[in-house]
Amino acid sequence: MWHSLSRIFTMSVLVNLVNTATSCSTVLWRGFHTSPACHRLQKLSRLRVVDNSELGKQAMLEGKPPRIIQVYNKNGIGTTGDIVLCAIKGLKKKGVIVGVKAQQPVLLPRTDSNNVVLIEDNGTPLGTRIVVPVPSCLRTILKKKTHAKGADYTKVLSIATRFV
Amino acid sequence: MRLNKPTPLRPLIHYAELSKLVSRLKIPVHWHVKKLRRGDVPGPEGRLLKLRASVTALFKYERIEMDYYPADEARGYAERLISEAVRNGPQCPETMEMADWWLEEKQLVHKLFKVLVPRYQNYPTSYTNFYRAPFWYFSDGFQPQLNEEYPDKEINETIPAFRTVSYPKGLLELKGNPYPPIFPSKVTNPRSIQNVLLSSAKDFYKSKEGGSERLSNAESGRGIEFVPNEPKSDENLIESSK
Amino acid sequence: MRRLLVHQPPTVNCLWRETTMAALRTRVGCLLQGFFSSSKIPRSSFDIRFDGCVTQVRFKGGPATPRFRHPVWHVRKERAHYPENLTAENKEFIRETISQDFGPPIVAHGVKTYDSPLKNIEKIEPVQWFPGIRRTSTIAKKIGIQPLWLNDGTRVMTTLLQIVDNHVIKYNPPDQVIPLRRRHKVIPKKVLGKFGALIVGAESADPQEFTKNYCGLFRESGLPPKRKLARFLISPEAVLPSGTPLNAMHYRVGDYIDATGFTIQRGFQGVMKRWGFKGQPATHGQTKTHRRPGSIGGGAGHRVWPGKKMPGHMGGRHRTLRALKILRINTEYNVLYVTGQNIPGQINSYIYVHDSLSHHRWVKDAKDAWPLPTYIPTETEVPENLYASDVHPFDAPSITYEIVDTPVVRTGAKIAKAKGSKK
Amino acid sequence: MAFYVSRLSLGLELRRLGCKTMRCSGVDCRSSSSTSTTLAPRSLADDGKTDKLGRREKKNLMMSESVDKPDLNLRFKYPEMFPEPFMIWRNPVKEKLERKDMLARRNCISIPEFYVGSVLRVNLSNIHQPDKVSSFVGICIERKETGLRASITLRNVIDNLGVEIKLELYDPRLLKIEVLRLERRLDPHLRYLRDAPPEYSTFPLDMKPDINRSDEVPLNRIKVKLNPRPWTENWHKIEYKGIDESIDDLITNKWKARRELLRKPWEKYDLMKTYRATLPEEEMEEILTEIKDDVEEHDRKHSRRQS
Amino acid sequence: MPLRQSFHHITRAGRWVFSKPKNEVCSRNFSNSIPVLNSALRRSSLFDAEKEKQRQAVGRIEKIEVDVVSDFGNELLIMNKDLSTPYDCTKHISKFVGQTAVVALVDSNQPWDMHRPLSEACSLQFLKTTDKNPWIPNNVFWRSCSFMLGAVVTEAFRDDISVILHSFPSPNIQSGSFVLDAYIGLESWIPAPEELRQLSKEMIKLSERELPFERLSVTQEVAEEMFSDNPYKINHISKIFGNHNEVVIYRVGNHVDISRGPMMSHTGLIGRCTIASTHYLKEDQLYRFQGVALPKGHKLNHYAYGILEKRAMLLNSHMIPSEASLSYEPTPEYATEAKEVSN
Repeated sequence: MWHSLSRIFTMSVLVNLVNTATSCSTVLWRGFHTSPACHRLQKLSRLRVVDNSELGKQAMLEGKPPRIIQVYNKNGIGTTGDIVLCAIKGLKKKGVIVGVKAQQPVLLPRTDSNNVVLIEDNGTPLGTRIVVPVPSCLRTILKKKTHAKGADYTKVLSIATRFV
Repeated sequence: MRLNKPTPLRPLIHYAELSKLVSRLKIPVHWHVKKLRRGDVPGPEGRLLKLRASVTALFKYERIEMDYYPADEARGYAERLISEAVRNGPQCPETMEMADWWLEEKQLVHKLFKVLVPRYQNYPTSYTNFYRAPFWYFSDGFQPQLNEEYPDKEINETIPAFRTVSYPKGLLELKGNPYPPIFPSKVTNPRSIQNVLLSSAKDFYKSKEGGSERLSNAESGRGIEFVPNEPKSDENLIESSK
Repeated sequence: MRRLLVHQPPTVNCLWRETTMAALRTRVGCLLQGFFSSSKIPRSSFDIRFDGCVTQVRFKGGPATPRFRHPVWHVRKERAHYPENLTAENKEFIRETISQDFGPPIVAHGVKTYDSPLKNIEKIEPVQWFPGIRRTSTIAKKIGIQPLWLNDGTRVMTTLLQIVDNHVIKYNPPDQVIPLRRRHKVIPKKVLGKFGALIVGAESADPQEFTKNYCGLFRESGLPPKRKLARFLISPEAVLPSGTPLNAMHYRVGDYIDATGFTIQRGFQGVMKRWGFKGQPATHGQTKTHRRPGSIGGGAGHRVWPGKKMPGHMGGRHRTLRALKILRINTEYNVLYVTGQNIPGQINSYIYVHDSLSHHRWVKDAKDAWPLPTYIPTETEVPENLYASDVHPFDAPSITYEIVDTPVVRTGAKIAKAKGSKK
Repeated sequence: MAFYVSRLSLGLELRRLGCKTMRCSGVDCRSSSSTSTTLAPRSLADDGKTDKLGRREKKNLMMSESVDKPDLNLRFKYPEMFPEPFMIWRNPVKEKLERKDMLARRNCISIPEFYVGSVLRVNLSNIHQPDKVSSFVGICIERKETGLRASITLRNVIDNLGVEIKLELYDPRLLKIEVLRLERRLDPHLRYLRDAPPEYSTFPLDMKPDINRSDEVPLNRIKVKLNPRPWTENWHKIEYKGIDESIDDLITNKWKARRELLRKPWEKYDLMKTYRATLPEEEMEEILTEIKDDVEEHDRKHSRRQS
Repeated sequence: MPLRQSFHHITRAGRWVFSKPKNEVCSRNFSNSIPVLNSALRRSSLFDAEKEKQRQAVGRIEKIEVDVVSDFGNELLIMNKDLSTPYDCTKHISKFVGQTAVVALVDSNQPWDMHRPLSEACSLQFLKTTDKNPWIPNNVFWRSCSFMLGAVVTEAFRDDISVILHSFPSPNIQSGSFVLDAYIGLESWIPAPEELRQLSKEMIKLSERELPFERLSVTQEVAEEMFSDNPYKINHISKIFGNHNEVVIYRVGNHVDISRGPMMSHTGLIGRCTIASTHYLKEDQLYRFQGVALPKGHKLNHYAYGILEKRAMLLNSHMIPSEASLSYEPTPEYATEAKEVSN
């Protein structure tokens, strides 16, 4: 099963393709299956790193976005505010999902890409800034997930630039 | 509740289509759509083509007898076509297009706008009548068509014998047609005995003595019992789950 | 294909009889013709003329569906409708007489209730609550589903149950109550003889619609015949005199109810739809087994155990949904707004509304007791809409949130609490 | 049902289709709703038009003409006031009560006139940001459902990320709805903006209201150029008026051939399908007369408050 | 003819299919050898004797032409003078007409009993209650109901209660009930609902026997002999004979009574019948029995019929004997001539 690529990744591939073979529509048809959108964030789903960490930027530029290898919740499907374990450039890094493509309940934002912010195991973000808006419900969710002796996920909120 | 009804499925639309204006039909419209098959054209297109033949025949002959359920469906389309024509007139291009498509013969379009529209201009009721008709049998002169796939005559005689009796028939007609009516006109006779009795009772109770007697009689409560077979206990009643 | 044999007397002189019989005779002829023509027997030898006619009427029938059959002693409700050839004035006169007999209903069926013309209605006295007392239930109509918002902004879907023109028809004391379905359900002994049966009717109708026998059921109560009747088991202490109207104020906002309805007919369904089985894979060598149940047993028993979930007719059964909270009551239209959008039954079908018997929700204390035996109207006017305390009324201003310090939370964070909408 | 013997003594037993079927649940309740939608008990008691059995007198054709009809164009302004036309789910009492609730909510906040394609700013109270009013600006790409469930979807591109929010119009968390640009588009929904370049759905968060106060709402005939595939939906299957023809370059020949097969040219001739999907004009007028006075009063009240 | 016999045997079951022998007028074979048990049987046997006598008096059979007029066309029948009845004419047309016709109309102006022999060439019409103008058949029906009520009342009471019928007034449908006055030797009898229901039941039973109404026109002596035990009738007979020079008597089953007529064809034409109430008329010391009925084929829902029943419970003050005798002469039934036939 091939899962579809995230918007940014697809764009980068397609832009290259368009540049090489202009005005030839048949080229755009790819040989592998792309379902329209992966609305379930599960193992092996690809994510888009939206912080400014070196690791994340490098991975996205190389066209090797991180994949989920574990979702830390009961049902194994990630949504906004879930902590996931990602495989990125041969490393295992944890991340916080800060935007999903799937349908959302009323008043919760839905984004065009599945966004993740990379963090260390203790909750410290790898980057210093999140370049896209994040949903405001993260405040409540991450506070709830933070325990006194565990990781402090609320640090992610402090590097956010804009809440929706 | 009737049990053989189809299961209600959630419709695809969740809101009324407001951009179109239609007049209310004066016939009962069923919520579910009867599927009809046409051999050569599959799907809803074949359904419409099949109904188109019926609607054209109805406009041409003004009274037709056919299978009950297709006739029931065709009735709705005929009503809608007439109500569109009455509503918009021949100047409206969409209505004209509809009439063009639904009526396969050109002269019927003229008939719709020149004959039927004036006829139904201020009609308070529906434009068609629909009745149940008896089944078709061989004895009524009905000959089923031979099936060309099976040139063997014997098969052709046995198969339709079962098929022809199994579907109910309906009679569909445009109101105001030139034929004699199917039922004698239902004029209630005010001189018939029940009407005479009731109207005299009315006069009696309207008069003073009747009104007063009525009250006194109700109080005395003597006379006939109107309740036969009243059950003794509540066992006759519909059970509740508690 | 079902076959129905109809025996008719032979020759008749009347015109219409004759034509009918002729048609029947020829029908038999043609059927036999069709039947025998496939064999090699010459047709002339089977050219039968019938004197005593036996005809077959064949029709296409669907699969047999379970049906509730009334017992033989059940009062017939529907009457045959035939042309009575009455003039319009006489029909009007009959209608007037009906309204004189029963008093005019205030509004046509559905919305407002029929106003009893009786003078000497027994006055209802309030009854003291005690543990285990049961009061009457009501008949409602499921009229639709709509959302309500709570004060903290969450949306709950509610079902609208309209209590349609309910009146008490009759009371049968405990010794006269005959349990129904004795064969299928064992009635516990503690229930037998403990509860009386109160018969409640909903939606007054024209007596001309029903049979005389059915109208006779309502004679003692002085009410017009009702479209729907139901029997509810109540404690003898909570008895109501016949003719008592029941309305939405029988319940209070915040109470919990059970709703019983007749589930939607779905016809013959497979195990996936009927029981929620998973089915089987679409590929990987499956042959014609994608939606089938799989194994239905085996092992030492070599039998199929009773109660095995199998394909069959789905829907069309009485089912109860328990512990539904009343969030709002519209007193003008007698509508209860009840949590849940899965109350059994189609929209516009009848629902029985009981006080909840759910273990956590039944009334355990006198101070929580509902009005017994029913709501007794007082002088004070009841507002049109009654809301439960946690429901946000539509005419209230929008919800805003404010920070409330909560020292209990370990992280020391502050949580939000809804402001506003508190009148 | 009575059986008749035909006068011509043909032995035909013809059964008249009576109106008895009207009562069973599967039959159009529209024709009966003319009596039952006007169920206001108080007004009924006042005007005295009911007879003693509570039946409402049928209005004459002449009578109804003399009563001034409401402006039918208002129906586009309040689309959620019109119930879903699926007849077995309808109940006149429920629709009436729902409209009452909607009007009560409209009394509290102003829900202005807008269409799919208009740009809105909504202010809402957010439980995650208490003591603050969060606001969102975006183009309305979809307007769904009717009654109290009516919802809209707003879309905007913020920091190069497309963000959408679904709102319920009668949600009490909404504080204010402001129309920044009032216009209509060619299609009933604009979900294809998700697969279009971001400039089609980018609006500054501090956008100023820009409404020309003319009588007619302008129709924006812009054609959107889509990104190359993959898409969130198969936009080529249905002919959207608002999608540019360049979509043909984005799909393969095989898809083009299949698109031809998917067309349903007969659908517009299906008169009964149209009828089942719409409400009859008479019923629209009834609803509009019912809500007209309240709605006008609310409009006046909110405009006064703004000025 | 064994086959034909068995055929008859089978077809007995159908009520409308074949006529039963008891329906035939000529098949009544009341033997004189049966001892006279009560006055009713005595009257009946006298009726038989008188009828046989009149039959013998006809003599040579002559033929008359009868033109039967109907909606479906005219038909010319050759019938026997003074023997053939309109009922016999229906046998040449249709069984259905014979079963449903209430009364015949001779020469478009004179109502004629179905079982009364035709005396001269005439045109004939058969009237039903479902006609366009059912005034004649309705009144005939109403009168016949009163007559049948007399038969029922005579039979219904215990043996120790002597029932003496007084009379019944001319039919008045507008009054809401058909009426019979009788002396039953009781003064304070208020019938219980069950008793009234029993009377209604007897009416229905009588109706189901489908007995014909037989008519005879007799002299004063014969009539007085018949009603020798009924002082009221003796009084009436003399007055009637003084005015009309004949006394018309009718018989249903064993019940014989005076009436001007005409009556309906047979008792089976009653579809629905209720005896609603009895009222004691103090001045006359009579009981007035009242009922309401509908002919077969006229259907009415129970509620509408209930209205009629309730009205029939009230005292019908139409021609109470003591009041009527002041203004009408002599007996009520003879007093009012039939109003214009073509009303």
